[in-house]
Amino acid sequence: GSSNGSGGSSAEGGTQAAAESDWEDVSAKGEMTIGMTLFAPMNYYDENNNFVGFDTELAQAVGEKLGIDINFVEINWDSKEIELNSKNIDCIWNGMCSTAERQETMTLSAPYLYNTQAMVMKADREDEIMSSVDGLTVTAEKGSTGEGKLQGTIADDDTVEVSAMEYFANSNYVASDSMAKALMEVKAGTADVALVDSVAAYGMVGPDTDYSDMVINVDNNFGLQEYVIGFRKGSDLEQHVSDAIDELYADGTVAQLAEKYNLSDLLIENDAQAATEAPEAATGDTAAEAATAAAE
Amino acid sequence: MLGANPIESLTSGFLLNLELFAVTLLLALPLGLIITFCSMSRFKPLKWITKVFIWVIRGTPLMLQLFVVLYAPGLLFGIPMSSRFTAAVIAFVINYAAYFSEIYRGGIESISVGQYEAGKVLGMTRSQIFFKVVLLQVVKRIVPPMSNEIITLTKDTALARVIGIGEIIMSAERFTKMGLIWPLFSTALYFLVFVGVLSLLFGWVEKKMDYFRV
Amino acid sequence: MLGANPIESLTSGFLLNLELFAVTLLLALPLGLIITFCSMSRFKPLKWITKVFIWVIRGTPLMLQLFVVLYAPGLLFGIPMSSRFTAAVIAFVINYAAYFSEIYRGGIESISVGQYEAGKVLGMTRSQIFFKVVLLQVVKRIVPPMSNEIITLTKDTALARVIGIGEIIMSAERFTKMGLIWPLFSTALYFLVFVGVLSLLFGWVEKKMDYFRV
Amino acid sequence: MAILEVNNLKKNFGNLEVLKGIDFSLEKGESLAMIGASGSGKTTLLRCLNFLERPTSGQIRVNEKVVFDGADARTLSEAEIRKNRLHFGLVFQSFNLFPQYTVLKNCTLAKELMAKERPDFKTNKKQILDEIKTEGEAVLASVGLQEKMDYYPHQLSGGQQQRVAIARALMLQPDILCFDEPTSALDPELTGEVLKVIRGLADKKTTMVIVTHEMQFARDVSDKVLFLDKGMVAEYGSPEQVFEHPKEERTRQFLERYFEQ
Amino acid sequence: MAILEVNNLKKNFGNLEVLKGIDFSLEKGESLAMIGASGSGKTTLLRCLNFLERPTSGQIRVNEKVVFDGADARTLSEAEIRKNRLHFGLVFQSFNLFPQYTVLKNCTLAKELMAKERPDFKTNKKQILDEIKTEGEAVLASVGLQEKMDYYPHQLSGGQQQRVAIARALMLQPDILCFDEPTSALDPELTGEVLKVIRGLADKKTTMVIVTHEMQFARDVSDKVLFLDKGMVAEYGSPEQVFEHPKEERTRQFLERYFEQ
Ligand SMILES: Nc1ncnc2c1ncn2[C@@H]1O[C@H](COP(=O)(O)OP(=O)(O)OP(=O)(O)O)[C@@H](O)[C@H]1O
Ligand SMILES: Nc1ncnc2c1ncn2[C@@H]1O[C@H](COP(=O)(O)OP(=O)(O)OP(=O)(O)O)[C@@H](O)[C@H]1O
Ligand SMILES: [Mg+2]
Ligand SMILES: [Mg+2]
Repeated sequence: GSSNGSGGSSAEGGTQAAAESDWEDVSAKGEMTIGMTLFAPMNYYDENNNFVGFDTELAQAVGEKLGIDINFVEINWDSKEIELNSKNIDCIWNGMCSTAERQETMTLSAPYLYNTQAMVMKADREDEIMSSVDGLTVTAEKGSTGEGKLQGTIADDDTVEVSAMEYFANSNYVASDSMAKALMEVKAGTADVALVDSVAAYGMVGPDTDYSDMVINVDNNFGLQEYVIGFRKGSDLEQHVSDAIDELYADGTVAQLAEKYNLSDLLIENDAQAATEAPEAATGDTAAEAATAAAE
Repeated sequence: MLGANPIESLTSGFLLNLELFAVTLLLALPLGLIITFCSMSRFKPLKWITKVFIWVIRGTPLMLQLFVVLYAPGLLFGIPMSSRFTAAVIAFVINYAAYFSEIYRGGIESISVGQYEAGKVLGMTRSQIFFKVVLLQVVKRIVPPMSNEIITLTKDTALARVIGIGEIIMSAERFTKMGLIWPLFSTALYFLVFVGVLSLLFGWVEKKMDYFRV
Repeated sequence: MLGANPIESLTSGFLLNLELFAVTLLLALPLGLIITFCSMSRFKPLKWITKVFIWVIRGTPLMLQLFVVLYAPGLLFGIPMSSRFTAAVIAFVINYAAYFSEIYRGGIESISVGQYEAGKVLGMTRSQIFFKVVLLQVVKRIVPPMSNEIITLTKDTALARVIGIGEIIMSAERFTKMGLIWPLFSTALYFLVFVGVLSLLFGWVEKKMDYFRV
Repeated sequence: MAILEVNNLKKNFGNLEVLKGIDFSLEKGESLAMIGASGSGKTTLLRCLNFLERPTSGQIRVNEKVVFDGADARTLSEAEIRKNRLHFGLVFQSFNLFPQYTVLKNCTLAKELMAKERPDFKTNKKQILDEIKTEGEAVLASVGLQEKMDYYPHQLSGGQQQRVAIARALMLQPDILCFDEPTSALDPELTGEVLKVIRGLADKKTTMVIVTHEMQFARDVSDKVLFLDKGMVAEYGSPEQVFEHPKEERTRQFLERYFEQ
Repeated sequence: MAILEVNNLKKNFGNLEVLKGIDFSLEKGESLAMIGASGSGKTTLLRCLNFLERPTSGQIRVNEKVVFDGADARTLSEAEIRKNRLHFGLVFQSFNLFPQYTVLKNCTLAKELMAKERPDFKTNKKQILDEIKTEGEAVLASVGLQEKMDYYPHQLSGGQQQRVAIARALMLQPDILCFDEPTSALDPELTGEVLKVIRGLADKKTTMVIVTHEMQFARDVSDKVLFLDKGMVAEYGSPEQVFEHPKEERTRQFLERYFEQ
């Protein structure tokens, strides 16, 4: 089903992709290509230069269940949709938030982790900035959830306590090339505050880094997002991956991984249980606190 | 901004490219001349500092220079860049002034010493010789390499996106995110048309100066 | 938290730049010559098609060409590029071959017709004239513009990051994400050193050919 | 027996008739001086003889053998032309030495390339190349340049360069050696040495066609003088005839301009 | 009364002594032909007179006024040099016309620039410029180029270009007009017209210093001949003296080379 309303060649590409079976392609090749960017704790290299991370290990476990190899490729995050459509990758699995737009343009898996938006700023200006952001410059990665929230292209849902668009209504917005650049902007002073994924932020800002003079503030609950896996629109691959994930939930692997990466509090239970448990977990306060706890 | 017509959005993105293009030219053309004079100076230290400066600028990617100009003031001195467009302009102007200066130098050095001497024996002053005799001949000589460089500048303006200038390719990528792919590829047309116009313009200038031979 | 040693990581990133640089040169140098012959062909349609091709390649940003090569096969024909390094190589080779071809053409056209005629009246064949008489003179003439272009290629390899080639600047950005800023700026040194080495090399080649004058 | 016969040779560039039917012949050992105003077609005629231009019509015979016939397709083929061209040698106004080769190599290159086509080249390679080298040295000595053998062209004066060009042409032992204003690109002081070499060739009975503006030299060195005017042979005869008793008014006018100073 | 007096003029380039103490003088209206082998220092001497090279020592006097004195700092200043330079005009071997200006503008440019410094320029602008233009036309007519006034240099033949260069130098009415091999860059056919113009100037008693390799011309046109040998005046006298009865052996040898052809 191509309800994405895109025109021209992309529509044809989409239709074509859906017409064939991605699963057949992938199983024939014996390999699934996952597009990602490097960031802790989802996909990164550890001290020993091993490629690890929650998403990394979960994807590898899925690969084992499906009997296929997993091929991770580092992509330009700006190009992820076109990477999918041009079949250079089979899915995006990299702590990607579910948004209305992505629901339109991709087939998404069930959500597996919660995420929140965090404000990152210089520690010595935290009080000043938290008291008012009027007239200040806020940055976010272009195309990110943070940008969507700031610009109102991602509508606020009922998990939102503070509307980012209203909160930053009197601030100047600038887009950054990447999340890393967003933090660099704050460090360099070209922006006063960055609005970024809290999960990623905790992976970047810490005592041993050049950002040790910066703090992550999650006092404002700008809403709760869900991490999902993105597939080509209409792809049958989603079903197979989701089935494998269900099994991994069932045998406890998912919980173990969440434990390992300190993400247990953000973990979304899988479909059957989620039906009853998710709404409870999804109250903003707990999730935001959980995010803080998870990273510390 | 979303929901805007892609053509409108691309066009307004390209206007940013053009603005960067124009401001860079306006400032780099004279700055390049100053750098040329420094690099040809008889005062050795100035000459060498200029040569090293040109070497560093020509030896590193413009992309990095953009990062340095935008971030270094804040990182090193705690004085952040006030605007990223300014940062882009500074990086582009420095980069292109270095390239232009080498072209100018080549042009000036290619003028035969006989032209200067002819001016001298006719009692002209140094500045009369430069402005009345040499300048136009230099201009004629540098038009071809300058047109190449200026056409490269057109395309390089797309690099400004790495510091978040919402130029045409960045504008196009917003549509890519919405699943609309053609805007990205159609940016090529904007560049082709503009480069085409520039080529015609430079061809016309070259023709204008065909009335004499150097 | 930090993984590999930044120096190691930058170095292995730069090896990718160098690989792309070397493969591009290896393929674009001969391809450029073929394009030159096409653009100088007496068969008009071939000549014009080649000219348009060169115009399009020179009129659009390399960044866009990278996107087109990587994505167009998958988008249009459903056959994705097998490797993004291959895609980068294809885009770079096409782009640089077009530029090289124009330099070659300039070099060939600058050889005086007298050299060909001298070969002819001495009973040489066309290929003898090309290889024994003209070639080295052309090489001598194109060394300066080619060195410029090749130095530009060095820096352009950094552009490959836009299609996710983990070259040095992309490697450096991994550290930026982990909160380590200096690697990004220190990439400049890699470029400066390599460009410095290239400049010395080309200087040496120019000197080697100083034994004769064209 | 005429070594060179040119019959009714015509050459047009587009609509411009440059040669309008040239007839002349040359005996073996004779040297012909060709004079005429700028644009009269002297260079074009030499270029036709050397197959650098294809005549529009007419015939060229060398040793009674037709080397060019506007009406015979065979003499027009690339391969035939390459062969027939070797009957002629040409020394250019602007020397056209090969800048990347030494003086000696400039002289031997063409002969070496030809030798490579000989069947016995592989086996006798060293001997053949040595012979060519010795020959090159000899011919350079004959123009007084044995000491400059290992120099590159740009290291020589114009006069020396032109003498190398003459040696290079002599190496292939052409039946007829052609010169197109061999001294006009030289400083006046340097023309003497080149003219001396050409005079030496004349003394050795080399068959030559010399286009020149040096009237005094033309008169001294040539056996025949051909005055070309607007693409036609206006006057042809011995130097005495042409210089002392020109039949045509236009020859007289032309010569006056040179001798008035 | 000597219009030009050169006393013990020396010029070194680093360790190379090019002029080793030149003495000569020239009367108003005389023309001096300077001859000598390549490298003997003729060009250097002319360039010293025109302040394109600064002599190492010695004196130059024009009309009894010292315009250069190696021992007097005043005559070495930039401003003085610019003023004194105007006593001399120089016609270069390679013309050095300004390619971007018409023939007329080439002649008038320098004078126009000087006129701008006159206090009355603003008020009488049009009249002054018209006068200069008329003057330019007249001087061009005097070299036979009134019809080429609006051409650009590259549209002219070499001989015509050199005549423009002469006209350009004449515009500033120098006391002494210098020529450095004015015809050596020209086709032989075109030298005549330039030599004719110079001869015309001699007839009009223009004071001139002419470096030339055209011995015949030097002999005909000059009142004095100076033979420069290795940076020294080897022979100086009337043309008859120098050409017919040279005192020095080296003069004889030098002349022989020219007249042997
Ligand atoms: N390739 C060409 N195409 C068109 N016209 C040509 C070409 N070559 C020569 N001509 C014309 O042919 C005529 C004769 O030229 P040519 O060079 O033979 O004269 P020339 O007698 O050698 O003159 P000069 O003494 O100046 O060398 C001239 O009008 C010239 O413009
Ligand atoms: N700028 C310079 N620096 C060093 N040496 C020079 C310079 N100009 C001339 N010379 C040397 O001075 C000597 C005289 O040169 P000059 O040009 O005056 O000779 P010339 O008599 O004009 O010769 P020609 O007849 O070849 O023009 C030569 O040995 C020359 O190499
Ligand atoms: Mg000719
Ligand atoms: Mg001289």
